[in-house]
Amino acid sequence: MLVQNILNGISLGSVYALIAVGFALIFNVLKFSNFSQGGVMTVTAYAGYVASRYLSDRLDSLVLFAAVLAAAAVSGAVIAAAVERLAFRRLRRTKSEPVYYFISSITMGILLENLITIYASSNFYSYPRFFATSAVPLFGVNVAVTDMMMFALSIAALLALLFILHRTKIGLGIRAACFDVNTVQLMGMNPDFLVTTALMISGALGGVSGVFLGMNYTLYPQLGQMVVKGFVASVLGGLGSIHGAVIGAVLLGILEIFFISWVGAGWAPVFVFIVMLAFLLVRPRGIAGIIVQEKA
Amino acid sequence: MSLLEVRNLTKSFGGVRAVDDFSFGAEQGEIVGIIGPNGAGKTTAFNLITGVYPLDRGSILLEGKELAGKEQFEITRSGIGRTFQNIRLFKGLSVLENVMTAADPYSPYGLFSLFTLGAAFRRREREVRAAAMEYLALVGLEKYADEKPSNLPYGLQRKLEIARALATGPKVLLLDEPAAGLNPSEVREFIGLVGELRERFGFAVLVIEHRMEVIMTLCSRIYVLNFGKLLASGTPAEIRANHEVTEAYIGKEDASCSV
Amino acid sequence: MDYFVSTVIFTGIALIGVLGVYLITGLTGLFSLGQAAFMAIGGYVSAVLIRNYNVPVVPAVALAIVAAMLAALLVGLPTVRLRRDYISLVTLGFGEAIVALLNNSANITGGAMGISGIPQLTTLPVVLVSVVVCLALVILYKNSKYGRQCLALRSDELAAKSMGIDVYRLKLITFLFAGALTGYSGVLFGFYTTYLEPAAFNWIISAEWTIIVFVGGVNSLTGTVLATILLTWLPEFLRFASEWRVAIYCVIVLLIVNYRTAGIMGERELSPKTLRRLLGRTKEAPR
Amino acid sequence: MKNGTRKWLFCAVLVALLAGFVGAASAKEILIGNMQDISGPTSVWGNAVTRGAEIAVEKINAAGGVDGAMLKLITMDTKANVQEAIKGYNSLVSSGVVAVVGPPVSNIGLALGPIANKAGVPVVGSFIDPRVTVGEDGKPQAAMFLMQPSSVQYSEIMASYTIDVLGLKKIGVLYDQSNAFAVSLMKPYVEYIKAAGGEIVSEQVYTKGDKDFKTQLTKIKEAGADCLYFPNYIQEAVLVTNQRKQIGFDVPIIGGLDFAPPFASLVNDPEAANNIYLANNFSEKEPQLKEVWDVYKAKYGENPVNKVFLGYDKILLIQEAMKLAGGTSSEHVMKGMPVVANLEGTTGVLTISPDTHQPVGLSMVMYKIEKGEYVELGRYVPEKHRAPWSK
Repeated sequence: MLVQNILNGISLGSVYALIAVGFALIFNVLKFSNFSQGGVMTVTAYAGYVASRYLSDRLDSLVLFAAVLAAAAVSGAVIAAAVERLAFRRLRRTKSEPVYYFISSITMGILLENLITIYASSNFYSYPRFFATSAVPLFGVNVAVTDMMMFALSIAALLALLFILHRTKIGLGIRAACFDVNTVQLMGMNPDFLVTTALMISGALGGVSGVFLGMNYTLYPQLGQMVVKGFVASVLGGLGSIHGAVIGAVLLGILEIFFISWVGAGWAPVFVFIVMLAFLLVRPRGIAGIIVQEKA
Repeated sequence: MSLLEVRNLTKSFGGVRAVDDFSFGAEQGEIVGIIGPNGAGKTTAFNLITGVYPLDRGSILLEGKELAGKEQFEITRSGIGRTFQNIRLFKGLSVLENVMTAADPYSPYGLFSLFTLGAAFRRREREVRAAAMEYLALVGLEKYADEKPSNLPYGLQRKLEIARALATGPKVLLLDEPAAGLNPSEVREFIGLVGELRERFGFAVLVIEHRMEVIMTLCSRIYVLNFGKLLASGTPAEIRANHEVTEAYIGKEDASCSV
Repeated sequence: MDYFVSTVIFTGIALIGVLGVYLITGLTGLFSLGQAAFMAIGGYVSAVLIRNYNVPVVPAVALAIVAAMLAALLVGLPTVRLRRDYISLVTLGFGEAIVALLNNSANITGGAMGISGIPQLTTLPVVLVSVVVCLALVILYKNSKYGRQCLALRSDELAAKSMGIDVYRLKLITFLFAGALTGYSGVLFGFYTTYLEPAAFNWIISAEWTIIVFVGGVNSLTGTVLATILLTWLPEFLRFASEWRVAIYCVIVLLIVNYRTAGIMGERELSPKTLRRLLGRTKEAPR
Repeated sequence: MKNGTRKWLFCAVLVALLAGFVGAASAKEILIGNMQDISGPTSVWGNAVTRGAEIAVEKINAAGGVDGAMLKLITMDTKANVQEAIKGYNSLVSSGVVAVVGPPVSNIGLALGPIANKAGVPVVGSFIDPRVTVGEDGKPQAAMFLMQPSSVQYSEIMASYTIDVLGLKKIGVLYDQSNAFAVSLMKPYVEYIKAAGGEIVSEQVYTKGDKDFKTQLTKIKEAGADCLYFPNYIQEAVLVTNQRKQIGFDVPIIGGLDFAPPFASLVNDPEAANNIYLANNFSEKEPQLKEVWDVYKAKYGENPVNKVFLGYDKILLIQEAMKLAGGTSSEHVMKGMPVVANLEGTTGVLTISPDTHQPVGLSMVMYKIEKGEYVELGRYVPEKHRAPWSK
């Protein structure tokens, strides 16, 4: 039971992690929590579904799966770029406070969710099965194949992201933008380009998580409301910290599963809230956040 | 006993000693200058005195009472007012309201009096408004009372910061580079203003400034900081004659050129 | 006519709730994603007291408001010292916890199936009087030392502390006042719909209220009131658009937030002075 | 923005305001309201009910309407939200509808009850919570009518089938504690099972938004349940079915209406979508469906789901009530509804009880899902539901 709980927690946490990493990335650059990510995830989940429908006659299961992931990631990047153009670009031009981005992004998320409701909701959809077996025994308990894939891919996506951040020029720019988006101009980089790229990366991550959510939980327009969990995880992890977000997500997943097991799902949100509050009081900067000392 | 006595002020940020064992004092009615190259720890010293950062070590005595360890707002209410190096006015409020806000913490009325439009509330609002107008008049801003601070020119914003600090009722007034960005005639006007205010309120003034004109005219005592440490202290004449001080300044300029 | 009246009543109820958000977000610059939870507390406490314990209306309403304030104290005490970004997280978690609590106490609250059969006590005059009173209280608050200090803390917390403002206490007082207002709007809501269910009080409602405050104008109370009226009536006019309704609503909000960042009213208030300025056209509105 | 522009904007808003209040019904039409979730979380059902109702209206109008007047459907979005529903209902009343087709969401029915009783415009819905149609005083809510088995009737059908037909006595229950639909289907089921000598070996809950039920399923498995009762929405039904297989828990699932098509195709795994029992409102093979089925398929190019037929029957009920009361006003519908008897609908033979405003003796069609295929087991109604006056 204990092993099963931990494994279940990790699998749930890895879903949260992909969302939380997107939050952390954007928080670094624009200093707000990007709630439009939920809408992006929903749209990409449907985009991945369309791709799977179109490709299922032509491709084999694993190749098909890779192709669907790629399609969703690309569509996620494109939508995120569009979101940047429509909801954030002008706010950056007018140097607005982060709260406006927050409002703009929440509204954008609701808009995307509703567009999907309009175009796709008269039916239920679900992804084709990509893998023949659905669960394998591990440490004496059953582990779902999709859960393992999800965990592996979360790790892979995270490593890819860390590579981009630390080994490429655009990554350097994103890290430099932690202090001020406009300082990257000094490095000969266009801030528009930088912000768009950061959003596209997070959109692509959203695409991958969208497909996973869709595979695991079927497709429905409110799929993206899971974004709240990603938000919680990213704050617990320390605002703007990428690896903190992952740790926060996995911890949140394990915490939820344990409380469901101990006190039941009904009381779990109450206990999660209490633990969260206690944690923030002890460590207000989150797991891996840095203390930002305000200068007078 | 001095009005303000600061002993062994020490603060490190991640291994760097920003302020290192700095002791100084100020008497009633005295104007004390703190100078030093950029990064010498002058503003940090102000932030430590006003409680923005907690001290690593040291003590801050105002009229013999310990301030170290108190909350920022408590320190202000005990009688330490300040201005900021980078002007920090309240954007959402009018010029008058900016000053009123600094007097508000002393308003005794509560929510009950407010919601019942009680006499305490109405009287105090009138008083605060009148007092704030008076402070504005002192710095010559009364005709801008209803403007938003962001609409004022830079020099006037500096004056507004001073008016706002006055409204907190300080015994010691901390001015952090109050003349930065002012033109020569504004600087002369400013020097006159500080002198007048000192006469009128009798408080001690600590001033950080790079404009030597300001320091040398106003201050009776000057402390020179370098790399967080006290380099020298004395009257303007003594400081002017001190070689170490001039070296510290020139040295800094050399360093900045070699980057 | 019923349609008109019910829309006016809902607008009034929403307005009182939004006033709470205005205090927290517009005036003080904090984000609460759990404000709807206070509404739930107000509604449920009054409904349960009246239905299950036969408490007379006035004490029931008073107790409901006190309960909402106690909840605000519970959330506020530990959070006012945290960084601003965390307040939205803690309030979000609090909102979820309250909904879970309501679902779990089925023998008192009816759980997910809700409480039905609450007496319909909210009428148009009740709502109108409530709105006027609440609005008056908030106007007084804004134009007193409290409001000034809140605005100061919103624009620069560090400088506010340096002006002797006890920001933690101030945040807590504002939080309590907002909790009371939102709680009261929940009371009115329950007494109008005669039915309460936990699902109606999720974070989306809190987010929508925050959006209203921003559409109205950063710290303009007039703007908040206007935006509440506009944005609660807008969906009614968009009914012809059927399933496109919410989408169009979002687009309008996006346009306002992006192209008129200061909101409808910016920082201006409707006062005799601004009215004169507007009518006399003595001065172009500053951009 | 210049002041001039502002004035124009103001005028535009005013015009829009006025336009909102204009728009009355023309003479030769009978307006029927339709309140459904068009943009919220249950919009899938809302759209299905609306399409079904539209098909019924078109059919009636093609046959000459009611008393020579054409029916016209006005659809209002409820956003699955009580507040929106109240505004929508009042708006429909203002525009002069004589009856309202209600949504398949009980919460809205509960909130509408008192308001509809006062306004006197009846609501015919598929809110399965019995409190919608019967008030706390035990008297029927004057303006509220149900047209499918109530949650009590439905869960008793399922409970009776579990224990009386399948002979399963050790039952595990898993339901969404935050969902009124699920809770209302759980309580009467548990009561029936206990009264009939069965045992609830484990009762587990989850809340809205939860996606991982393996922990709860494992507990039920460990409690030694020989079947799982799971009355929930389709998405969760898919998740539970898949996760049941993942943890190797292979007892039968006794499910709600939501296991009806397209459920099995969503699971997409014949190994997982197996050994599941459910009751649907109708059988796809039943002849009375064919006409609607064909019209729907021709119009939308897909197979109709059960909510389409609910929508269709709601219009039939309103028409029948008008016929019985001999008029087309809302008073006539109110008068006619409680006396509807033996009306051949698509979902069965409808007889409304004047005491409960709920249908009486409505049977359900039992199904078993085997390897992803629906196998029909015939109509079923427990002994205690049979009313003497129904067929």
